[in-house]
Amino acid sequence: MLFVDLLSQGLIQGSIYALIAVGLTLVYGLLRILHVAHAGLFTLGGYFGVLITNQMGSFTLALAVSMVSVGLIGMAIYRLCYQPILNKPPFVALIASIGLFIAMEEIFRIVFGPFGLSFDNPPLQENIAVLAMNFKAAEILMFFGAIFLLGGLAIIAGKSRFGTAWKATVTDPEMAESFGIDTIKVRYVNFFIGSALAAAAGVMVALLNNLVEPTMGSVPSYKALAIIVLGGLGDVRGTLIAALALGVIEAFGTIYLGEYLDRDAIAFAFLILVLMVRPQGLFGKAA
Amino acid sequence: MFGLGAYEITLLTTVGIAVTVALSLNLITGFCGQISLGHAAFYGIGAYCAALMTKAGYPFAFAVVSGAVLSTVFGLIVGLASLRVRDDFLAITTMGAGFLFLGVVGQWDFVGGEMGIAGIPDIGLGKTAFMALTLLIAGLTIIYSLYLKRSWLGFVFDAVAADEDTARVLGLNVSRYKLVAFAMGTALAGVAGAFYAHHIRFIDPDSFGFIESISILSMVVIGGIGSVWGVVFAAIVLSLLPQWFQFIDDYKLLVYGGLLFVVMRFSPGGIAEIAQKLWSRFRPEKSSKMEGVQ
Amino acid sequence: MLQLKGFACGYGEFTAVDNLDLTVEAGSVFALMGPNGAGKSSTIMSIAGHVQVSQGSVLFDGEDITHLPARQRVHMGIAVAPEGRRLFPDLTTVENLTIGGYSRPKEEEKGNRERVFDLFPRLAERADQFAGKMSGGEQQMLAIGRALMAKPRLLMIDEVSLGLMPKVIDMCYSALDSLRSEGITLLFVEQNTARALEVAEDVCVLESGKTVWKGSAADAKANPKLLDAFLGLAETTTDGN
Amino acid sequence: DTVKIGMNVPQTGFAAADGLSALVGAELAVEQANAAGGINGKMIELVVYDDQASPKQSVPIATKLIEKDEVVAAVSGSYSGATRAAAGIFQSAGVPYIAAYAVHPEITKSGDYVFRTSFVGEVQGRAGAKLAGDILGKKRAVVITLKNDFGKSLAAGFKEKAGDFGVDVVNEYEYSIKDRQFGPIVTKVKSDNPDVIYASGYFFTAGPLVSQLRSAGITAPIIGQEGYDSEKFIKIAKADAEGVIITTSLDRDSKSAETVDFIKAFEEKAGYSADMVAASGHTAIKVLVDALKKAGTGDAAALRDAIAQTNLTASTGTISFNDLGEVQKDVQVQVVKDGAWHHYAIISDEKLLAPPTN
Amino acid sequence: MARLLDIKNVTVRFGGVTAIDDVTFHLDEGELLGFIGPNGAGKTTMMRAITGVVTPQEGSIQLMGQELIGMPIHARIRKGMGLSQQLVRPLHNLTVLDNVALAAGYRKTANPLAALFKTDRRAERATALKILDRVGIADAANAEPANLSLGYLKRLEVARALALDPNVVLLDEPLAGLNHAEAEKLADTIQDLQSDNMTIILIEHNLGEVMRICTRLVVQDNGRKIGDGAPEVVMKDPIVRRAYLGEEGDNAAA
Ligand SMILES: Nc1ncnc2c1ncn2[C@@H]1O[C@H](COP(=O)(O)OP(=O)(O)OP(=O)(O)O)[C@@H](O)[C@H]1O
Ligand SMILES: Nc1ncnc2c1ncn2[C@@H]1O[C@H](COP(=O)(O)OP(=O)(O)OP(=O)(O)O)[C@@H](O)[C@H]1O
Ligand SMILES: [Mg+2]
Ligand SMILES: [Mg+2]
Repeated sequence: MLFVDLLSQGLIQGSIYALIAVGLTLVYGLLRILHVAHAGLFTLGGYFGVLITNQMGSFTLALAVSMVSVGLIGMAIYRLCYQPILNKPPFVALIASIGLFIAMEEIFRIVFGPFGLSFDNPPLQENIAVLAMNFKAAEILMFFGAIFLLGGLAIIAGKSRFGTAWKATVTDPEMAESFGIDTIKVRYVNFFIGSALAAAAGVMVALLNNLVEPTMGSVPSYKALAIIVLGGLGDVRGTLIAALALGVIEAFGTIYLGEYLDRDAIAFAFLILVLMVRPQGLFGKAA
Repeated sequence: MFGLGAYEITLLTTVGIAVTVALSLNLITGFCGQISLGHAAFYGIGAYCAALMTKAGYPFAFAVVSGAVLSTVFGLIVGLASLRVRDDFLAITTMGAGFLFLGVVGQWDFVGGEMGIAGIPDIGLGKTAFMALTLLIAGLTIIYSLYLKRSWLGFVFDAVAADEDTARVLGLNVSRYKLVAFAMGTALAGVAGAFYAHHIRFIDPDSFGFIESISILSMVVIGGIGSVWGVVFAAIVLSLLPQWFQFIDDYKLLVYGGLLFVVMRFSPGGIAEIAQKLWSRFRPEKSSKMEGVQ
Repeated sequence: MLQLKGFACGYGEFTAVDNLDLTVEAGSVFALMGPNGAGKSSTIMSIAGHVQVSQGSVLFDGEDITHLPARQRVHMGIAVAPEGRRLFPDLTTVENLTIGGYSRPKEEEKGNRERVFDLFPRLAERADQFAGKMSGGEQQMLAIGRALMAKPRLLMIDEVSLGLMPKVIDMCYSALDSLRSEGITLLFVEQNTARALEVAEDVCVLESGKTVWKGSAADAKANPKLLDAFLGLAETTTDGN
Repeated sequence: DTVKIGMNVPQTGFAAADGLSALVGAELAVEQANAAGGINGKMIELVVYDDQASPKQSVPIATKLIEKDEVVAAVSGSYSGATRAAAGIFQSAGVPYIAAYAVHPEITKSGDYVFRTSFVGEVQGRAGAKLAGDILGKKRAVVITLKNDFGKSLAAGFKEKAGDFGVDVVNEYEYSIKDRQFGPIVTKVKSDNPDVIYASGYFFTAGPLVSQLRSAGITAPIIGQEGYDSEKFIKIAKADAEGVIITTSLDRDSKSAETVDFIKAFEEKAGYSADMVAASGHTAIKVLVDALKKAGTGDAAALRDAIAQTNLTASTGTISFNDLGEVQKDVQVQVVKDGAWHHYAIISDEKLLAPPTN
Repeated sequence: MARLLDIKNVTVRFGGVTAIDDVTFHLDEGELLGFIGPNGAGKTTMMRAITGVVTPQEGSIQLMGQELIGMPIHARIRKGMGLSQQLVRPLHNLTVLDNVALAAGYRKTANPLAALFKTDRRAERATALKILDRVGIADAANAEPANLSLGYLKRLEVARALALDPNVVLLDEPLAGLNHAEAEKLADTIQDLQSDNMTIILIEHNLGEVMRICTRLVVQDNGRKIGDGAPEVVMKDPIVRRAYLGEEGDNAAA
């Protein structure tokens, strides 16, 4: 029973990771940028979710507005920050992104205050019993929402013509243009979807914790990187599975290895082990 | 001495350590092209090892050497990982190594766990001499880096950084060269860590976390990856920045983050690139001799 | 169909091709020739919209496309098989072809692909292989096939026979022949001078970015000095095989 | 001509929330002291630097406060690492230094110029044990420990004395300050079936933790500490916060004029209600001001002695120091009732609460 | 003539594709061996198996009697091999000259410690310049590879291979992308190398030059060896002609 409980807890944590990481994997897949500031968008999504819910009283509306507006901000970040440095060595975008992330966290602190915000009346708090286990409605929504969204995305990326165009844009944008692919549009769409998913994750995490803080993105900023690498970098399906796997590993790890290593160290120990066996990640193509 | 107050001496010591550790990463990432997001761990290993040594009564020199050696041992282990994974995979692997370091040190009572190590002895040189020693080490590191760039070892590093597969086909033992880069870089980081521990005289795992790794990497990238003077300059500026910015207290980190972003956005080659541009503007007739970025 | 007027292109400060005037008639075959570094590839990539035009204009069907984004040129009917192939290495053969036909309606895709497979049966055998893992010659076939998927009216091929074996070169040229009979205009670069002169109607010879000779293929063949000095063909025009 | 008091405090970065409270508390104390005539007629000036809670920053700051600003004494509004590193500098310069709320045991061991106006973790942990065993009468405890100096020392104190009060620690779990999701721990705790939970943390970790424990159906009482001590905790955990009991230094229902005044004045100045950190910042300055009034500003050694002699009622209770410079005061026990902190009990067992002396 | 390279029963499979199927041939000292065959026949794969980029599933590859399989790439190169790759891979952060000079300095780069104590590059650069001149691209010595046209880059590949001062050079389509005169000149250079006592394997589709300069041919098709011998003889073989030239029937003349 404990086993099943831990497994389900791990999967819930994993679905949070998945929602955050998949946007990152989209961005990485397309631009080869380790987009750390993605975690800043995640936090921003959380803030929007809490503020709008508290103002307007509708969580659904808040979720929608947060996803759309953060999606647009993500597009702006691409246009203003990344597009001009796409052809530079990867470190450049990485450091720019980290700088942006630090600045975002500070802006959140200055604008929204250092203590964080909570929902006045957090929705979806009902307990739902599944097979003698108790879950919050929010957790269930989170889990199935993530599976549904990401599963769909994986299918689109894998099978559709747009998915192929997306992959072509990844490897050689110039040639992709030559065959009529609007690579700028592909990138905008990509940033929009990725950032909107991050915002959704932010809203859901804000709800699960009933708290958004300026530093809410600091763990996702690096954990999500680990997940996309584990998943094989740029592979949606791989990211989904890696995220869930990591959630489960952490769940069991905290209980059975907690005495020796902390949660992050457990996650990264797992990551390193996997990479030593499969240097291209779980689902990466062999180099 | 030299009319420096204790405050200036403290800052100069900080600068000396920052220059050393930034150049140590520059050897690995700048020269040899192996990105590391966990460099602070090696800095930390040097610091912990040296602190334990002097606390146990060993002389400082011995502590520095053992810090460097221990750091190198772990550097070689991570170097071995670099033979297996590349590029962004390597970046994240090294980041993971950094978190493993934190996890282990934080859990290990022998090294103080989360409490860290306090009461690291004064090595008895006095602040001024300690500063001078730190600056001497930094100076030697600069000279060594400059020399390395000119040597055939640096030449091979260039090739490995550009394209490992091609380097192999040119008969270069890429694995061994990468390990050498990791060994040299982590040894120097260990030395810098030993000095850090005896400068601040209190260390805890947080001092060597992801943020520290990132700020070291920022020095390298902002300076201009692979350049020596650019990195030195960036290390000086970035390590002093928090103190200079005291007057804008609340906006300090905002400005810092913004600065990282703006430099990368508008001068991706870092300070070295800016300097090179200025140089060629003022000396248009001569081809610029400044070392620069590719 | 295609016209370059006072055309110059280059990379930043550097001018790769200067003051080039050239007209490709609809339905004709035009060969761009010249030694290494002459600027042939630059010209092609510039017409495709990837190398910056610094002077003059590019007209297609009388329309000025000098500053048109590359993406829109394919819709006008220009497709390119560039130097170095520039395939999408982690896409499969079929996926590469899909991208080639991205500007066409989806329904056409299957039929067009079959045509390419008829032309290069080897590609059908390698349908699900990643392009990056294919042999040099297979990649060249795929590059040409990919361009054909766009159903272009002007097809530009840089170094048609590069890395192809004689048998495939023959196939390729006979394919080009049949394309021409379908009314497709061809602009290509070819190092195999003899071959090029055999197929082309008009020729332009570049060297170091300058136009050194322009005219019909027949005139070129009859001009031993030209052949010798710029096209590296000694008086006897042996056919490479 | 002013009397300068230095302060290092995290204004940016991850610890900025506590830094803000501590700073506003300290500023309030300075304003109040100045309004009351300053130090023998001289106004007090607070010289503040942002240390980002990092030892690397606090060392040059300490040097600067001592050498450039020539402060007569200084206060730390920062966390342990930064405070511990700075303490050594103040000690060797012979400038008195008071830690407002940093818990690291080594801080006061830097020397005789270094004091602390808050409990060391162990002391509060012991109070927690008494609360669990003696006051609540519970037998089976699970300890959930925040994995940093604060949580670790609390847990150590709790476990040290738990047996004395008949409490059996059946299991201990650790989490990191970055965690907000405790699913696995909660699951395991549930299967441990304890009758009391001793969980260390700050309001931002404790809020979600308590909430998740409750929604898993765990009803055992939860004991927290001063890290919980903020309105924010209740805002986060909402109804789940009800009944949570903590050990702290601030009594919301206190009749003491000092405390009542402080709570009111702080809310006016800050725009949000006082928390433990704010009260600690306030207290540290008050202690300093009191000593300065007695000893004057001329002589550091005299000032140090005056601090050591402190016997003063502040917002966090009656303060006096032992030989090591550790505070001796009662522990307040507060409970969440009807969405607010209220008095629950007071623990004033001097032997149990004796701070370390070496 | 001494046996230099001995390739026995080599098989290379990539997943379901058998790129080389049980191929055996050898290379004698001083030979200029033309290695030809249709596209996708497995020629490049054979080059990679010899240099160690791919590992054959079966078979043995011996250089001067020493087994190469299992040996890392760089070690094989240092046994006296030079490789010019079909797809050009210049080192983009070095000038053309330094690309070649680095190869020419192979003695200085044998181990890192030795490399650390040497700084002088003049001799290697002089050698490099000579080699660049030999392949006809000395005018681009100070250029950055990113700015070069394909024809130049192909010759840079060859120059780098030669700079290693090898006993055996493996040239994978060095003439592709060169025009007639340029190809002929480079082919002459390759022939000169042979007279300088270098042993050469040349992969080429430019049959005219192959027939002109090669002393022996090995023909591979679909991973199998289908011909081995004197060029004129091999090219008369109807199987070879059919596979390679696409001629029907056996009566076509060479
Ligand atoms: N990306 C680039 N940046 C700068 N200069 C370039 C670039 N590409 C080519 N060049 C230069 O432009 C000139 C023309 O090159 P181009 O590739 O067009 O020649 P080409 O005629 O196609 O030669 P080849 O037969 O070797 O392919 C050359 O001098 C070359 O060095
Ligand atoms: N890494 C790989 N994975 C899968 N298949 C491969 C791989 N490398 C080569 N192949 C296949 O093996 C066959 C032989 O390829 P190879 O590159 O050796 O041919 P080649 O003889 O050099 O041809 P070309 O003359 O066209 O260059 C080809 O069909 C190719 O698709
Ligand atoms: Mg070209
Ligand atoms: Mg080949």
